[in-house]
Amino acid sequence: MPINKEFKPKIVAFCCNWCSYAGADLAGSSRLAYPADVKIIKVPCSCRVNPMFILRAFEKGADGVIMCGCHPGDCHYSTGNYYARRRMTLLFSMLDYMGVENGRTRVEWVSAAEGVKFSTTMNEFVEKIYSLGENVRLGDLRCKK
Amino acid sequence: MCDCDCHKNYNLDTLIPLVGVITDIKEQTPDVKTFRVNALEGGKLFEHKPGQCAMLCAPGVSEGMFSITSSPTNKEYQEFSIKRCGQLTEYLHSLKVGDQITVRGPYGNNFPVDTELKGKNLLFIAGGIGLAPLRSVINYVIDNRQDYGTVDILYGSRSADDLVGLDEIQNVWMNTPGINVHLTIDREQEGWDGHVGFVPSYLRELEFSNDKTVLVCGPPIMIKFVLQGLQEMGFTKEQVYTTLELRMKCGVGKCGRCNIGSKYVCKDGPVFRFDEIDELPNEY
Amino acid sequence: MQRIGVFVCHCGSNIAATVDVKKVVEMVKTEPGVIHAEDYQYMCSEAGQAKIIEAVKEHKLNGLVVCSCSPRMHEATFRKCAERAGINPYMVEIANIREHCSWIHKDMDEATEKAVILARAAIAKVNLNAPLQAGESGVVKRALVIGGGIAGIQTALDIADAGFPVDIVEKEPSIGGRMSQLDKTFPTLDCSACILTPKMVEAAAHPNITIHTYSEVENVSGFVGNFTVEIRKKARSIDMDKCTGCGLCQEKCPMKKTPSEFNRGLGNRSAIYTPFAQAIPNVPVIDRNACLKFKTGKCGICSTVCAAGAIDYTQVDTMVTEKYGAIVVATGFDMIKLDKYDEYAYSQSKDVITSLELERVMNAAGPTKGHLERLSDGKAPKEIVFIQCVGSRCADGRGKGYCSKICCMYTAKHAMLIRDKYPDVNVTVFYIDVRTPGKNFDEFYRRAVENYGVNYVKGQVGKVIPQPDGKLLVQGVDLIDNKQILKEADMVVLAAAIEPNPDVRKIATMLTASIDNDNFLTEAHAKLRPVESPTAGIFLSGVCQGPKDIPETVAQAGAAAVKAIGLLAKDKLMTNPCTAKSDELLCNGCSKCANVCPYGAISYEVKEINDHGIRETRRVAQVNNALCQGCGACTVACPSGAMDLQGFSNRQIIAEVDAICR
Amino acid sequence: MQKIVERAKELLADGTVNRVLGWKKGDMCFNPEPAFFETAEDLDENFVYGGFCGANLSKYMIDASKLEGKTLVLLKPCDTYSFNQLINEHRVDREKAYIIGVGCKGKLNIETIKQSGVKGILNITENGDMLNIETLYGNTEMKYSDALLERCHVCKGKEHKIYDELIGESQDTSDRERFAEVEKIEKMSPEEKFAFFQKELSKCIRCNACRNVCPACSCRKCVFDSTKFDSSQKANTDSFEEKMFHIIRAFHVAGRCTDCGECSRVCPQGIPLHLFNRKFIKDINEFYGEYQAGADVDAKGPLTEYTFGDCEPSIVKERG
Amino acid sequence: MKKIAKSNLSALFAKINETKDLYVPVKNGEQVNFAAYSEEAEVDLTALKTVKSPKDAFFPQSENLYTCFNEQGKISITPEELQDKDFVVFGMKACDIKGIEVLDKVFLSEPVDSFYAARRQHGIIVGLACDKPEESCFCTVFGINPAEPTADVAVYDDEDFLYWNALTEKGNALTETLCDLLEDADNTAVENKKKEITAIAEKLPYANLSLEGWNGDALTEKFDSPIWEELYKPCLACGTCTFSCPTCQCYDIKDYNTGNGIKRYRCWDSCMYSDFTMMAHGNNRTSQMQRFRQRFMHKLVYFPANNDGMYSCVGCGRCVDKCPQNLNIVKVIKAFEKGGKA
Repeated sequence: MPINKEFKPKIVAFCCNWCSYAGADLAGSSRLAYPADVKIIKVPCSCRVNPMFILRAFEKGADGVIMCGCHPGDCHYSTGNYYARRRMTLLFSMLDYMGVENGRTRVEWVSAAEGVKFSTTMNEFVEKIYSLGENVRLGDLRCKK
Repeated sequence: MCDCDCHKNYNLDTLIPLVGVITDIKEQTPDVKTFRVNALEGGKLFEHKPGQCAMLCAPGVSEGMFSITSSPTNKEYQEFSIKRCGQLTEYLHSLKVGDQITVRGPYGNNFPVDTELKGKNLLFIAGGIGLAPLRSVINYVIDNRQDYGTVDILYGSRSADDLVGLDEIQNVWMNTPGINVHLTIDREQEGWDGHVGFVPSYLRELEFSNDKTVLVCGPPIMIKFVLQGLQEMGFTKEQVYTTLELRMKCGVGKCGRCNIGSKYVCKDGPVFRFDEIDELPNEY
Repeated sequence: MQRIGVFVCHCGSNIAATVDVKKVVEMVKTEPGVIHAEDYQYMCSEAGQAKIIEAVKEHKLNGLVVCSCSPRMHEATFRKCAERAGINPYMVEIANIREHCSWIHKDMDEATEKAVILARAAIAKVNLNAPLQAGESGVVKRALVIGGGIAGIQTALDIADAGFPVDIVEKEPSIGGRMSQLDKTFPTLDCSACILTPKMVEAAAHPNITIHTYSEVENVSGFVGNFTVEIRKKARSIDMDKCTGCGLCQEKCPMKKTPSEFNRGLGNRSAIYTPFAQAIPNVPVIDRNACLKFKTGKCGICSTVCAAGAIDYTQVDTMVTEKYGAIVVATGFDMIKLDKYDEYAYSQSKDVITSLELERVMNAAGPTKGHLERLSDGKAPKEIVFIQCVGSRCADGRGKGYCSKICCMYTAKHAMLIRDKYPDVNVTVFYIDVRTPGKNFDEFYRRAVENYGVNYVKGQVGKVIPQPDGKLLVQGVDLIDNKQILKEADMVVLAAAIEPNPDVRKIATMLTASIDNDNFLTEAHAKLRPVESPTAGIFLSGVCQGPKDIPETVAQAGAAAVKAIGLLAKDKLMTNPCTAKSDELLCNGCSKCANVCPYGAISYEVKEINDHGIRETRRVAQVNNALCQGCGACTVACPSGAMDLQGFSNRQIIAEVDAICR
Repeated sequence: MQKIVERAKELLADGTVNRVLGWKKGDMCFNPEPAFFETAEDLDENFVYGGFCGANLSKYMIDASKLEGKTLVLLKPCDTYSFNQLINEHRVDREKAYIIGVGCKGKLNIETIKQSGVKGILNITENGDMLNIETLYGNTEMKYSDALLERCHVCKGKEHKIYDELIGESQDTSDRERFAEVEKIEKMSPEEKFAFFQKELSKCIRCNACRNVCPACSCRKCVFDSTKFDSSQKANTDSFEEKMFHIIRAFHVAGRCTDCGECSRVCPQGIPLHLFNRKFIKDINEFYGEYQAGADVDAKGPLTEYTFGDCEPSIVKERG
Repeated sequence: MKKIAKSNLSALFAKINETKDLYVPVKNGEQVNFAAYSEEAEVDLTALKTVKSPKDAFFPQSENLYTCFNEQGKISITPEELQDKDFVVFGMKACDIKGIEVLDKVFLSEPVDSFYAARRQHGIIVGLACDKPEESCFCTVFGINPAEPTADVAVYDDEDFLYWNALTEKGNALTETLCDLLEDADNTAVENKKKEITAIAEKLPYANLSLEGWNGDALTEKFDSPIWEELYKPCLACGTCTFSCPTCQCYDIKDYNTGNGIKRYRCWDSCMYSDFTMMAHGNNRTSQMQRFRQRFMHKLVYFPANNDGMYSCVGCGRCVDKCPQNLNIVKVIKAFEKGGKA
């Protein structure tokens, strides 16, 4: 598939306040670069991420959505990411089932100490989205200018 | 585009709004502001008749129907008195002079100022923000004073601070010959030497003669007791008009929202005579 | 509708070197709700904050967006600043344009564009922010400790020493717990009673400690700082104030054949009894199931012999209701039941015993007065086999998946003590692994092997077969020599797994404390908050949280005490205002939210709801703000969207998504 | 059927129940409607229980639970799962229901009959394994088993999960693999999958019948009707909205859906909506262990539970 | 009278499609709905009733009204363009065409709805006589003749041919453009077909449904009847009946937020919904009974009251076929006939 040079993907990253957001901060203070296409939204816990938010992002023109949380067992709220994990597994499976490329969604567990992981994850994810190109299957045409 | 005539009404389709600009804001009570709206190029957005409404919309926020409170005799602008009570009105109250909104209308029928009301003695009864639709008629009547008989205005509110447009009432209406204004507030208040008590009870005290045509607007409970009072005083339902407005959505009697029985509030209303309301099924 | 001010920080050159700060200011000015935008060298400095305060006053702002470093750095700073400016601290949002932008991007255009988008998202959020108030709740300055073993006693002592009243609730007639049943303790071989008894006495004498023995927690309501607990004091049939503890009643009691719980059923006690000599309180109870007076109405000897007139057959259970600020759970453990391990012939032979039973056998106050003898025939054993990991580290689901942690050490202790006292007795230990992490632990184990000649065999025992001659045939494997072992033993000792006290599940439910599949109470964080339950105000002491030996238990008991003291020392608790909130009109009362709440913060109330004029009695969710920590799990579990999180509401997050994707 | 009427009359007469929730004869043999009966006469005259009584009555018990006294409700085996789930979610009051579990030998789908080319149906009579169909254009016949609802072909079994008493015999109707259709789609390429669902969902007219009939969709106010998520939609103005609605609806009932099949039964456009719910059920079974919503009234449900060792979302990719 | 061999229909469709938009009944899975013609589309003229009525050719389920941009506080409004290309709806049945007449009463009455009016002006209806009326049909009750679609062109399907009879100027004009494909025919086949249809129509189970008592004057009597309380109970409050109905014309006006403005659209709404035309102060009809009553009262009482006795039901029977719980307007009429309790 030819990669469109003009294509600037929109990528939404949901990060939990306690681990992944701090991991992203660490990536920042360690100057570990990743593409500017990634925009982070802070949530208290990965379990706050409603599937509705993810679909909403796609609707409004996001090309990829990634959710980061504490590693299983390390959730600040003990159990939040366990629920998030189940929810996202099912949601992603459903999107895949409906023919939406499964590379557009991802969950990664990033601790506050894993700045490097945060950065490499984002680099990988953005690269993947570039290779997939623009999201056409799950967007709302009215949002395209 | 084809050469058919279907585009004749293109810009007149009443579902397409006009952009209005707010040119003046009067803070009338702690929760009521009166907005003056002009077309972008100046002048009025459209002509209207007393009692008609318009749909004001803050794009992306919400849309709502408000009665036009200025009189059609005002050639420069239209006014809307809006009480803060929800998301849209909250937003409208945050607007400043120069801000834009969209307006579509005018919608609905009007008080029959040129027919049934002509030459009659008039009694206006309003409570709180209910003065807004009547104000349009009152000013119309003042501007065409010769066409009408006596005019009595009974207006009440929770407190003196909640009387909408007190300025105009005192400076204009009270100074117009042949117009009697009766103000009342619900509870005693320092600095208020006027009447204290609810509108319906003040109505009974005033002992109007029943040769008047009455225009009522206010909270449902007030209307109910006013109507009772009027009937006791010998008024018939055919003499009393009111306006129902909250039910409208499209404004043109098509969307089905305002349907009560075989009537559409947008088209057959919002102004109804009480005997007409009686014929409606009990669903409002 | 908000009036928002946007403040863009240069952070020296940290931000300004890669983000065109002036352009950001220009771009955000037209965003909905933005009244004012400006930039400054260091927004967090006094001068920067002064600018914010000034702008708030000048433009009547009610919402702030600060584009600066991570909120983890300065969110608190700017919230305080907002407060000083007279606006609600929760009307502030930070757009992280340093860590998430300027520091990781090189291209100025790209970074500037991203900074604008991040600012937009923050603005979109503030547009939907609502002022939030941190709630306050008082703290009852009294603690409850559930369980009167060494963990509970230590916790209670520490809290009491800090000056707070503590109540201990113990379901047995005496405090002391498992430790009181032990003979010696590893690795120093202290006499257990010698070190425990002084603690028990101290607790009993402490002016700040009230001990409710023979009592159980019946009901718990309330929340952190304000628990109300109902305690059932079971009828003791003895007037505690009158009893002198002379012991005559026990001596004269005709019903002496009741199995003694304290001796694990190996010995007997009377129907009126104190579990052991050092019992605290030293007041007996009447076992109404065993007592002749209660069974037949005839007898009453104890009453006759009691000079103090303390016997009261008419006593009934009484309820005590008390308020507490903090609750420490120290419910301890028990040995698992061995009915699933009948290959070891525990039910078939009296000479197959558990390690805890061995403790009693070895104890001078025990059923054999401390003589090591076979319980079947009283003969001295010559050959003893210890079997490790009975029901621990069990993969087949019969027992426990976890390691009981203490068995390796106490088995080494038993082996060593036996070899020391009875050098002619051969001791063989079958083990899977020997685990001895701990101060002086491995040295202790090596002494058992090297100095005392205990025979350690790596391998498992498949079967113990009682022989007609009374011996026990032990079939095992030696994994190192890779051969079958058949050994005739006189006695087999099983290191049975320990499990949390079975009552703990009931207690956890009352406390809405979370509990794992093995019935251990869950800690708030495995590493960082090991002695706190996720449920605020509930602390964990001892084995109820996981297997522990005595020193660890005591350490954790102290830690739990400190946490409880920290709570009790506060006059007011500030509650996090970013809590979940249920919209009663939308709530279905389906309980999905409560199912995922780790804090037990959601309860249900059946109440009359006025839904746009329709009055209906409905079951609706209520969030206790004092308990809710604001994770948001409930908001996603709620299908109707009735449950929302203040400060991170659905609409706010969606607004951020929209702003980013715009 | 007579037995049911007799028993219902007894229970009405002795005051055990105040009303009966069952099916009322239609003006055609194939269009009975759910109805409440309060008198013996009404039952005698109008009650019906037959092959076309496919409607799941358990959702009506939400409102009936608010009425005075008990309601006698007739539940087919599969309906009892829904009822259990509603008890679990505190939406119905067990104490307000007297449940008669009625036998089921599979329910008929008039649409299936029509789709086989039969037009102008005037009457349908059961004749052993066959249906005799009388139409405006002559008579024809069809095998009973060929006219069943989709759900009956993958029946969960004829055991009632909750009842006060049982009346009537059941007959096993399951003759298809429950997850066969789902598996077929899973094997498709992403393009084929997308095309398949696009084609099906583009038919959706957003009539909300699937939602309103669904016993799991018992919210007082659906998120798609409220302003809470800014997601209120009344029409699919963009192909995205068709998907959004159905994905979120399926997600909200995931772990709660008993696979009662009502959504597919009622869809006027014949969209196989069960394929969404069943996909979630299949995934839940595979990922978190077999789970049947409504089988156990006290179950917590897979989305409000977890284990440490749950699979990661990346399993979706790994599975291919 | 003209005719065309059915084997040649695709040429006819292609020809129409050259200059005009063409909507035909298209089969998708087991369902047939009107859709834009394309070569790949599986055109199905045998289906008696499409699931959705073809009213959305004139009154689409959702249509944009205007776009509103809000940039830096300046609002600009761009109204949606009106239909300005001719289009043909091929294969509408007599009942659906009558349905359009009902819509005309609403949308073409003052103030005229210009979006609808433009579509009416540019729409050419090719009506298809009903081949095999079904048990749920009761159009004859409303005086509709299924054999005589009052369209611009009436078409009859008889064995190998479609017979083509232009009835209006628009119809003639369309016929002109297709003269290469159509050949002259006599009336015999069509007359026979009409007789056949009429004969079946008389045998329909609902043919004798009586509308006695249902008119504009019956307002209070019907409104206050206790029968509604019984009837509404099984209703799911879904919109199946409304959205498949050829005459339901209620709509909601909604805004779609595009980030820097809104797209205002209107979409079908159902008076059965609890959030019917939802606005801040709630629904006007608060109980499901009221909403249920509204739908039938509107069709059988309110509409006739305002439109010289014309009912806004055309007896197409879609709601009879499609109601998930088997409720429908026929049962309502029958219930009142019997005075309640079925």
